[in-house]
Amino acid sequence: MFEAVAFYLFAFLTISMFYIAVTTSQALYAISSLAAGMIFISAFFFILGADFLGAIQIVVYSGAVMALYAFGMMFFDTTRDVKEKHGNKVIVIGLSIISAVLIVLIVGAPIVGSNIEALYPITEGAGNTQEVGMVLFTKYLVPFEVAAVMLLVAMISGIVLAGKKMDLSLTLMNEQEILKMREEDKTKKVLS
Amino acid sequence: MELFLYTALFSPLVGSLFAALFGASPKTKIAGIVPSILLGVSFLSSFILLILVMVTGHTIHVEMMTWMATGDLYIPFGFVVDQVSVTMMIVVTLVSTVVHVYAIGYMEHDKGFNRFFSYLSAFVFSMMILVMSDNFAGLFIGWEGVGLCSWLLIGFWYHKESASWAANEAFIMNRIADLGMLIGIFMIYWNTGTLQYKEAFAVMPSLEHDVLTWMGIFLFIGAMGKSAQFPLHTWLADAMEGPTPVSALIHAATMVTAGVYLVVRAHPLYDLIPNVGLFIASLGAFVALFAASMALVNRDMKRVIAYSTLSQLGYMFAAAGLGAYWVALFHLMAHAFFKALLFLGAGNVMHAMHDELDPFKMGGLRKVMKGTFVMMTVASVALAGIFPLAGFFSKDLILEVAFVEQHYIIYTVLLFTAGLTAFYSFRLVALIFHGEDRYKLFGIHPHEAYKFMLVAMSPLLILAIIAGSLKLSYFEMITKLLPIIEYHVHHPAVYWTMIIGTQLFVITAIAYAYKKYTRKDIKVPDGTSKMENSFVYKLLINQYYIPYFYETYIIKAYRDLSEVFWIKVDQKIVDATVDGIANVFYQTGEKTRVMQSGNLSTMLKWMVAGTVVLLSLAVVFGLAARHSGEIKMFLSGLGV
Amino acid sequence: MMEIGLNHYLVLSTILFAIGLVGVMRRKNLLMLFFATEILLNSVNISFAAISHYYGDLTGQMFAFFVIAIAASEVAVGLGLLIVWHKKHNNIDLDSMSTMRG
Amino acid sequence: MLDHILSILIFFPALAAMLGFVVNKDSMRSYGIAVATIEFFLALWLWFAFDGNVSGMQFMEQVALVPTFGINYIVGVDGISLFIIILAAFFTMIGIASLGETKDIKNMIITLLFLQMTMVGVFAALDAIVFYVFWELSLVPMLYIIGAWGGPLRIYASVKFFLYTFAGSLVMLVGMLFMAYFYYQATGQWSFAILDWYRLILPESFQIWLFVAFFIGFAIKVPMFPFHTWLPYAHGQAPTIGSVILAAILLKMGTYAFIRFSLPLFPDASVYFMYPIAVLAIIMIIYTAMVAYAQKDIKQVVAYSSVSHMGVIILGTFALNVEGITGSIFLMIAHGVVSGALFFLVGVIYDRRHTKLMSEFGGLAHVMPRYATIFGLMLMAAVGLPLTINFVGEFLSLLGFYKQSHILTLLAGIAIIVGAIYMLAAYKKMFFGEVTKEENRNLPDVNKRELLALIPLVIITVWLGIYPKPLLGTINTSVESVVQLMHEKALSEEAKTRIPSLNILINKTSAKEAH
Repeated sequence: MFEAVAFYLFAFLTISMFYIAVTTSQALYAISSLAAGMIFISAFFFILGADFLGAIQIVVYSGAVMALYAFGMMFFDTTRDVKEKHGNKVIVIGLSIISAVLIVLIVGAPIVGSNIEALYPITEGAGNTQEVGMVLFTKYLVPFEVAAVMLLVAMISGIVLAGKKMDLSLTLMNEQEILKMREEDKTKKVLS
Repeated sequence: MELFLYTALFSPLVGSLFAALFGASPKTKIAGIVPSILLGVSFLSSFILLILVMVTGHTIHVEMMTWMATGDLYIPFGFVVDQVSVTMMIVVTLVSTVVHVYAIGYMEHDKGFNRFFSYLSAFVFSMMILVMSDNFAGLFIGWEGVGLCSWLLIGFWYHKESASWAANEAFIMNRIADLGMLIGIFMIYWNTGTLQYKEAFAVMPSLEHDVLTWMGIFLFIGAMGKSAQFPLHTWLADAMEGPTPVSALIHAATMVTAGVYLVVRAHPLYDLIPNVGLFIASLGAFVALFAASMALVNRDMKRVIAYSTLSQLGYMFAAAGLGAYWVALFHLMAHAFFKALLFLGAGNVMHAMHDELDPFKMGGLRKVMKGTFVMMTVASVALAGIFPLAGFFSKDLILEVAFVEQHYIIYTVLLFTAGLTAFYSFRLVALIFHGEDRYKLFGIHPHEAYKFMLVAMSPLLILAIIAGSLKLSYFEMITKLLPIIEYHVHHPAVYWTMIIGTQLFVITAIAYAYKKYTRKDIKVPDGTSKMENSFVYKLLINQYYIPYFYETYIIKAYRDLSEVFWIKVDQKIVDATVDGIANVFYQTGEKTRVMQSGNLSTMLKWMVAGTVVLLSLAVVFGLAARHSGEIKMFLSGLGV
Repeated sequence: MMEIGLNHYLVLSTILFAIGLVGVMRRKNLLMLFFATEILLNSVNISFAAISHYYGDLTGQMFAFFVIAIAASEVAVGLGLLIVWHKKHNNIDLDSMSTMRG
Repeated sequence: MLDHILSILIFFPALAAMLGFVVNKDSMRSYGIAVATIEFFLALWLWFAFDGNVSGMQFMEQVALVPTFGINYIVGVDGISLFIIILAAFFTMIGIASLGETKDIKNMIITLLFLQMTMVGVFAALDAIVFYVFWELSLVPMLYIIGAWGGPLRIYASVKFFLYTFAGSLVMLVGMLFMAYFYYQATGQWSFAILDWYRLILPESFQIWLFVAFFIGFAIKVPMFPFHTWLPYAHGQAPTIGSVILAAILLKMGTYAFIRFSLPLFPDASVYFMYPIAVLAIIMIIYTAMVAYAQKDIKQVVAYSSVSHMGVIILGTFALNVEGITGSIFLMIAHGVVSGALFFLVGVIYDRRHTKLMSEFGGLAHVMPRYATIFGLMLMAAVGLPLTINFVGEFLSLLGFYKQSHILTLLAGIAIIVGAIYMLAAYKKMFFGEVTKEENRNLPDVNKRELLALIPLVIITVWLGIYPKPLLGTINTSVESVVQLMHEKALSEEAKTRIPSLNILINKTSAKEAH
């Protein structure tokens, strides 16, 4: 009973948060609602007994990722309205729904069909974090290390990319200087 | 004996190759003399063989080497000298020797002198292969070989458009017939298992009648082409574009009679299928009349003689078709002599008249060209069939055959044609040699040909006179091979009435021709006289509009169809389809290139769409796999 | 209805995924696009966790971890690129990125 | 050395071509001639050492390439392929020897030598994959030859040539893979060796599908109507040497493959498809002959005439009896010689006037008598005059097919009429009449180098026309074994009756020997 109530509540919240995130024209609203949605998602993880995952979700998403986005947004002009595409909405929504339904069909059909839930009920209270740790550092050790390296690489690359010309400030430069700089960039053909 | 056989066969080839050596160099007499001598040698060898065959009755059969052998097929280069082939060998070598010697004088001023003799000797060689071969494939070699030489010689003066056209026409028309012959050969091979005359003919009586009939028809189609029988006759008249010695040798005496030779050679086959024989005879009679009618009005000396040749070939086929093979062969021989003589005489006249061919522009030439006059007259008399010249014996025999075999229609047609023959022959003689000297109007100074040319012609003259008297001895020889059929009109009264009646009829025709064409007031026709505007005249002078018909409805149609095939079908349909398929890919690329607009959000949309498609496929296949049994049942219910 | 089963989670995940796709397709601002991709990834994470739970196997959770790791690196690199782009062109509009035009 | 002669024949030109890169440009021609001559004499040696009474493969070599899938490098030669290999060596030799002023002659010779490798490889290969590799490789040098040394439309022509034939051979490759798979299913082990495949008897329905797959690959190569349109472009744009090799050798790959693959592997399907293919062949014969007649460009006339003659070869092949197949193999060689010579001859006049339009000529017989003579002789060979090489092949092919169908043979026989029409018309336009164009008045006659190429061809044309036995005997032996194999493998009653049994035949031949 509690589980159902919690599920429906968080489901409603998540959906509405994400809906705001993709529809609003204000960048700040978007990022705030996204962060909220992420936290609500972690609630599902807790409901499902994946405590560690839920914690990670909150730490990584709401903490790290959102902070990163927030920093990123500082570079841009967040106050002005985000330009929207005025394409065919029917196509957009239609395609999304169809593909989503299809995925469910594919993923869900065999499981539902063979009633897996009844066969393998999950055992509660065995200490999710412990279990996760056991699996992660044995069976998934190599992927785990690879993921670590990947994160390192991503971090470095993020720094390198964003850190270029950190010493220059567009706000402090005048128009001509900016234009000149852009010309030079063009001749260098970096990432154009 | 084989030595003589090989000498007779190969000395023309040696002559040809010898002359060919000088092909590129300027004209030398030697290039003409050596082949002539070699032909003389060939003639002598043939003559010795003739004597041998005549006296001993033996035939010679040699196999030089294998030509083709694969599977069941075995074709050697084999040669046979029997009564039939030796007759042909004599005719061929004799006439060609005469023509060679004659041509030394005739072609004297021609640039292509050396080349001419090379071709001419090559022709003789091919003809010898044709008549001497012991199998159908060898016959076909000669058959095509003479066709090739005929092409070369008709188109000898290749700078003339008409000559090269006529050469091509002759070759292609012959090819049409050759196809029939080839099919005939195939039939013989698959039904009898061999192409050797002897073995094939031995098997034939055991074959089905239908098969034999088709065999006979296809072989005869081959004969029709070479012998220019209707409807493949137009090339012969056009072939007169070639030098006159060529006309004498190829298109009068030898090559065109190859068809008759074939029918005679295949007599065991045609004996089994009298219906086809009757058809051949009827066609022969028809062609005899048909060609003679065209000769009546033609104003080209050589063409008149060509039509007369055609007409005489009709006679031969009539005889052969009725089963009187030896009569056909006899007429072939006699005809070769006097027709070659006639042509060579015409060649003299042409030379004298500077290649003028219209007899209406001649007249009175007997005063300057005595020798030629005598020869052409004798040849014409022989052709008309007046006693006691060669034509009388051979041609009357054919009439008798038709009468005795009770084919009265054929008989009547042939008899009437005999009258026509006499008329047009003497129309020619009268116009050329008698009457006013009309040539003076055109400022021509005619002169008699060289003496040696006349001397060279003399053997033909003699043979044209005496060949008929050889009938009995020839009969004795030839019937050792060919079926013995003696034709006697049993009632002497009927017999004599026939002979005398025919003679009278012919003589009347000659007299009428003389009367009509030796008048003083003959003018060169200019298309105004009443006769020239009559329907019949127009029909005849235009050769029944058959060449016109061929030109418009076959040649032009073929050309147009070819154009259509090339431009419309090949380029617009076949090639366009191929390019179209290539274009589908190309255009697809062009069209879908727009998708790659570079706009990320559009691309994202495409990505999602692609995902949807793939997912739907996955679902569909998943469902299909799960329900495959039911689907099968459903489909089988539908009867798929 | 009251018994929450795997299907419920899957449906939820589907809905979130659809929302994410809508975002991917309609957003023009590159930053907003990144938000949408985060939504997509999270929706999948829910499925993983749910299936892991009902399946009694931790593999699903492991996958979710790695997804999170990937999402994090993606954000890091993506934002870096975004900043570079913004410095050069002074906007982060999708329509301005058309050098891939075929 | 004789044990490896085939490998030497295949790879010697390729090695020589590699070395050719370092040879000095000025001495390249003599180097090329030397290599090609050695190759030709090696080919002659092969013939000399070849035992004409053995019907099977000789000089076999085997090297495993991918043992797991039964892919081996197997080469061997029998009476069917022997003469085509010699012809390939011969044409490369005289082709290089007669090369006139060509730009980039070094690269041309290297390309030709590589081409030679692929050609010999195709005809010697006895493993389907090796065959396929050489078959496809042969496209590449030809693509270069047309694309680099061709006329104004060369890119279009070469790409069309390449893609068209390539597309066809891909279908063939699928067929080969299926064939190998069936072999695997039947025997439990993989093999791509043709001789292994020969032993496999497939049900008729499988045969039909595989036959179609192979057919598409071969038919495009031949090229059969309606897949022939790449050929006129390729010939029209290719340089003389390219056309010569293309017509003389490359086209023969298709017809050769029919005899090597389609007939013995799928006897029932061959009988099943005999009539449709014969009808196609007849359309090909008559239709392309008519198209040839409408051409204005002498090279196109020869190109279309090639297609027309290939029709007769196909017909002979599908006669399915010894006479027909022997005839078609002989005609392959004959057509190679004759059409190769005709393309050479067209090249001669093109070198002088840089045009191939017949309307530009006329009366050439006055100016170039020797050229006219050789051209005339080759033309007569092309129209199939007896005692020339073509006649033997055409006669036997038609003779063989007559056994299968009378009416169709009659129709196919029209070849000898229509062939004469376009050839004579073309000859008349070019050589007869007066010299109308001023430029033609002083054209030099054929020179020594051109004679070097043409005289041997003339000699072969006449010699093999009069005495075809040395070839026919050897071919016959191998063909008999093929026919016998087909007869034994045939499943349906119809196929058994259509394909003659050799046992009866052997009795008959022994009776024949009494001659």
